[in-house]
Amino acid sequence: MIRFENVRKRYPAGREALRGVSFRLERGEMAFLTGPSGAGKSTLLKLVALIERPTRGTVLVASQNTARVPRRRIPQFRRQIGIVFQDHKLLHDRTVFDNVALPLMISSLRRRELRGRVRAALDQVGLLRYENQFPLSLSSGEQQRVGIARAVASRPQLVIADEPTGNLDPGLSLEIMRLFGRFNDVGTTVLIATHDLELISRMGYRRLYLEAGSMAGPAAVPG
Amino acid sequence: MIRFENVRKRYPAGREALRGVSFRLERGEMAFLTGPSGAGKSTLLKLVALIERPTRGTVLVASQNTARVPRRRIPQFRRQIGIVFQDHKLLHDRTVFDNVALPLMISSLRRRELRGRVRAALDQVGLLRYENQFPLSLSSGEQQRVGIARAVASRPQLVIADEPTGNLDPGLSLEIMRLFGRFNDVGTTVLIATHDLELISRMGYRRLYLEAGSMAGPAAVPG
Amino acid sequence: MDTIARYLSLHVENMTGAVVRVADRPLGSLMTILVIAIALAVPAGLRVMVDNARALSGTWQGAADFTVYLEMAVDDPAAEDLALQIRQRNDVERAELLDRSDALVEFRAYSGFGEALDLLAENPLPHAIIVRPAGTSADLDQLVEDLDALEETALVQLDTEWLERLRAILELARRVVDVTTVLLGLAVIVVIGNTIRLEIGNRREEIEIIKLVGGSDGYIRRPFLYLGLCYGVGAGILAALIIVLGLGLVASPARALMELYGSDYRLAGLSLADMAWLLGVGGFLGWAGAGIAVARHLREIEPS
Amino acid sequence: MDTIARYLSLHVENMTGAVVRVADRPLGSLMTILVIAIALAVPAGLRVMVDNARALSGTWQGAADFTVYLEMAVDDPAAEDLALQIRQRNDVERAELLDRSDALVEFRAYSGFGEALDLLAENPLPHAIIVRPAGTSADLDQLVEDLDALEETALVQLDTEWLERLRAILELARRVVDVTTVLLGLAVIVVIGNTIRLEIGNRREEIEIIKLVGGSDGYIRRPFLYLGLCYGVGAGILAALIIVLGLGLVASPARALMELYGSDYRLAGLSLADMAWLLGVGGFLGWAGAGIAVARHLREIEPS
Ligand SMILES: Nc1ncnc2c1ncn2[C@@H]1O[C@H](COP(=O)(O)OP(=O)(O)OP(=O)(O)O)[C@@H](O)[C@H]1O
Ligand SMILES: Nc1ncnc2c1ncn2[C@@H]1O[C@H](COP(=O)(O)OP(=O)(O)OP(=O)(O)O)[C@@H](O)[C@H]1O
Ligand SMILES: [Mg+2]
Ligand SMILES: [Mg+2]
Repeated sequence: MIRFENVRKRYPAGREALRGVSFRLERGEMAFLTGPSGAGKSTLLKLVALIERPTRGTVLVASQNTARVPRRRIPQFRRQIGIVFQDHKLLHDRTVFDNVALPLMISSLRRRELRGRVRAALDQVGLLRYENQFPLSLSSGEQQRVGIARAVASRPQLVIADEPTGNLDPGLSLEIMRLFGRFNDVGTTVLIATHDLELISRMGYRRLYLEAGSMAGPAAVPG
Repeated sequence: MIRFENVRKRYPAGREALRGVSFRLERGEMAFLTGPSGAGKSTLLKLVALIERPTRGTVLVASQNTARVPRRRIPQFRRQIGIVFQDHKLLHDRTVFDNVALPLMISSLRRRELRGRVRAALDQVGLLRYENQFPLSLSSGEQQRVGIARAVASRPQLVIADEPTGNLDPGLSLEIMRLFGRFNDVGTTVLIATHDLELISRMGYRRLYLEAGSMAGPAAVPG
Repeated sequence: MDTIARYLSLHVENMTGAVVRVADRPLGSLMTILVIAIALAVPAGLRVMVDNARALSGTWQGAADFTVYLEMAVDDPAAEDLALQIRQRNDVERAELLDRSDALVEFRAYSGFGEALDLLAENPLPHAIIVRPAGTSADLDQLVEDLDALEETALVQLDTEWLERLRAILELARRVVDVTTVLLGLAVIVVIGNTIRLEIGNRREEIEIIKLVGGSDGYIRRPFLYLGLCYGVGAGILAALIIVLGLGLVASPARALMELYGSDYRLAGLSLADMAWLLGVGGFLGWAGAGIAVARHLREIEPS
Repeated sequence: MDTIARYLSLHVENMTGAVVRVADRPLGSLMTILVIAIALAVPAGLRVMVDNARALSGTWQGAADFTVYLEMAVDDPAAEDLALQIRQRNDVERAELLDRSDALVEFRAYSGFGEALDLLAENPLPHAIIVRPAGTSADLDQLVEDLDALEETALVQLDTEWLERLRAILELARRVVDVTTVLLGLAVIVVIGNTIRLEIGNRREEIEIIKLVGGSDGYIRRPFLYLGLCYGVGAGILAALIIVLGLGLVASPARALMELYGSDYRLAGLSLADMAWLLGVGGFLGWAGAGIAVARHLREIEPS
């Protein structure tokens, strides 16, 4: 599903965030991406979502070489990925329901079906009772869960999440990670960047470890 | 330094975030505020910083009754508090240096002194080399540390922090918490909301536990 | 079929979204609309005034009639004969003999020295023939030359000075209005473009997020275009209102002017067609300004 | 001392900050400035035109001289005597005898029927005295009445019709320009207010953050006021430029008009004082518009 081949990313500022990363995530796999602050985890996820492009090397997502996706095809490309952002990225002037519905509206889903899917997604993160609230009136943990609901509402084949439990208490974190596990069980490929080492050690999925822009340890499976 | 007396907070939406909270934090004390997502931790900190006002009850900060601080005195009131925000709240069009310098500029500090203090604060969070970068080019952990540097640069008598290590790896989290400990050692009062139970159990400061808007356990010291 | 229906429903949704947004911040949007309306109303209003002045100048004097004065010696039958002769020319539409005595009356009425002529001892005027030419101004020169060459003719006088002055004034006014129109038309586009640009800036986060979850450029662009259209059409309506009010304000000095000329000309207001024009132009400029702004600024906003 | 110095340095910092912000997004700011400049330039330019027309109308005819025609029977010495008598009145500034033969020449020159008069058999004109009144128009009525009552007087003619027409036209033009000025002055304030409002919206996050770290309202307000001032002053300068260019565009038909009147009047441009005025008005409106917008919208933004 995801394949990195000797990927390097140097930001305009001159800092090198990734220095030759190669790995492979199979269709239907689920893995955690860990590493210290500034290691390049978010950068790696951004390359998958075509928010950034690699300086060198090849990134393949769902068998498409991202280098060959032109600007105007990016929206279509992104619609097959569900993304959970570190800083939630919710629209503050739309209700929780409308936020979760956004990707479905963009895909012009029929109203009836849209409604069902949005409510199902909200239910899964335990926020159905807040569907008519605005994000600003939610605690940050609640906002984070709205972001997760939005990412999965369109039932994408690939979900990537950047520290989806950074603002959650341990109990809720475990629950959310299990939710991702359930998506994985029904065939979704999942890649999660997280700092919560204790939590993931309990869950036993594959771990990718990044440090200073390089993949280290047994996790690195050269493409 | 902080005293809550039977404080209730009901948001316009009708949800009750705090249901009668009383506690006391002495001058020079340091404490952690914990509790599940949506328990009211952020709300409590907002009441301290006068970002929200209580529906009922009294909040005293540095011997001032916040109910008696009129709107136009709020800026002055806030200048005595260093605040670390859950979502960093950095200005994206100013450099790291200028962000950290902002509270000092507002207090019209002399240029020479300002420079010294900003660089000292950046040094403490290990980001001195990034002083001329813009926040967007930093990883989220790095941004969080810039926020911490800004909160302490003006050497306030009270520092409050909302999940300051939510985006940091365990090693860095410990380091940052120790940094807060050092501020506390020189007399600063510190109140930190956090989910990182494992971490704080290792540090042994006082713990305040919130659940569903009420303070529970031995931490609650009625005013 | 289904796709088209969905596409249409998307459009309707966007359109209502734009209207809702305008209505949502009534004051801010009204301010924007007001500025655009003023920028539309000023040139349109000035144009209405100039058109009025032109129509009025038309009622003051017909075509460029001119007068052929005959020698004092030419008597009545000879004069009538000559008038007939002139009337039969191709380049003459009408030729009328003005009898000596009639001429004096005419002279009194038009010269502005009327009463002074009562002091004259005797009728000092010769017969005159008033000619209305049929052709172009080139033909006119030839006609004048021909008539001047006749032996009965004492003088051919083209009394077009006053008309020429008026035309020159109106020409000048028209030029001023043209400059104003271009300037303010430009202002409309810039105001709308600017408003949309700042609106885009205000919605930067929203745009980023929509791009992140896979919204296409078209999807993002549409509400802004509708917003521009709403601004433009709203401004067109308001502009019509402003012009009606503005004409009311200048109506009284205009009437005073009419009275001076003894004219019963009534100031023409804004016709329904003019109003439709204003709406159309407003809507078009709104759409265009928004389009320019969106094209320029939407690409700049990329999620990071 | 030190506090004042710091306060001043803060101001300077804000001012340069505003200029930097304007210069930072050259196109967007230039657009805003352009709109304001146009809104300033149009009424100012129209005003210059109307002023020119007034000055010109002044050169066409002096004060409201009028003519006293004497009976045909009054001979040269009697006429001269009468002129002297009139000249000595308090309400008369000047009185000049126009000799019968001189009068014919004069009549020819001004009546517009000049050449037609060559056809007259003999001089039909009586002596005339041209009187320039000294007092107000109320005095004038008395004067005319007195002179009309003299037995030598055949007719008193006030030839002010043409001047009155012109004045009426100019009065109308002035009224139109006034309406335009009010409308566009309003537009300037609204444009600036609107721009600052959207600018505030764009900086919502920044404002929230500054409030959170203890920035006072004054601290937040200042850069916006300077920004408004910069827009206004910049627009004033640009407006002067636009007027100069616009006058250039209407100069040629204006010259044609002058020639028609045989006048060597030269179109007056924008004086230095006018330019200073434009800058001042622009700066003031900019500051005021920003102040209004800031007062309205700054309170709305509170951190949450
Ligand atoms: N837009 C950018 N421009 C320049 N440098 C950047 C940019 N984004 C990230 N960087 C740098 O690249 C490095 C890796 O950043 P990244 O955000 O990928 O780290 P991370 O592993 O996600 O860290 P964290 O756990 O703190 O979120 C950091 O040193 C950061 O400063
Ligand atoms: N502005 C608001 N309007 C309405 N309700 C609010 C508002 N802010 C918070 N709430 C509600 O108040 C409750 C407490 O929120 P608060 O942000 O204090 O929780 P928290 O303990 O900080 O949670 P987290 O750990 O997820 O950040 C939540 O149920 C939340 O939905
Ligand atoms: Mg990151
Ligand atoms: Mg919180």
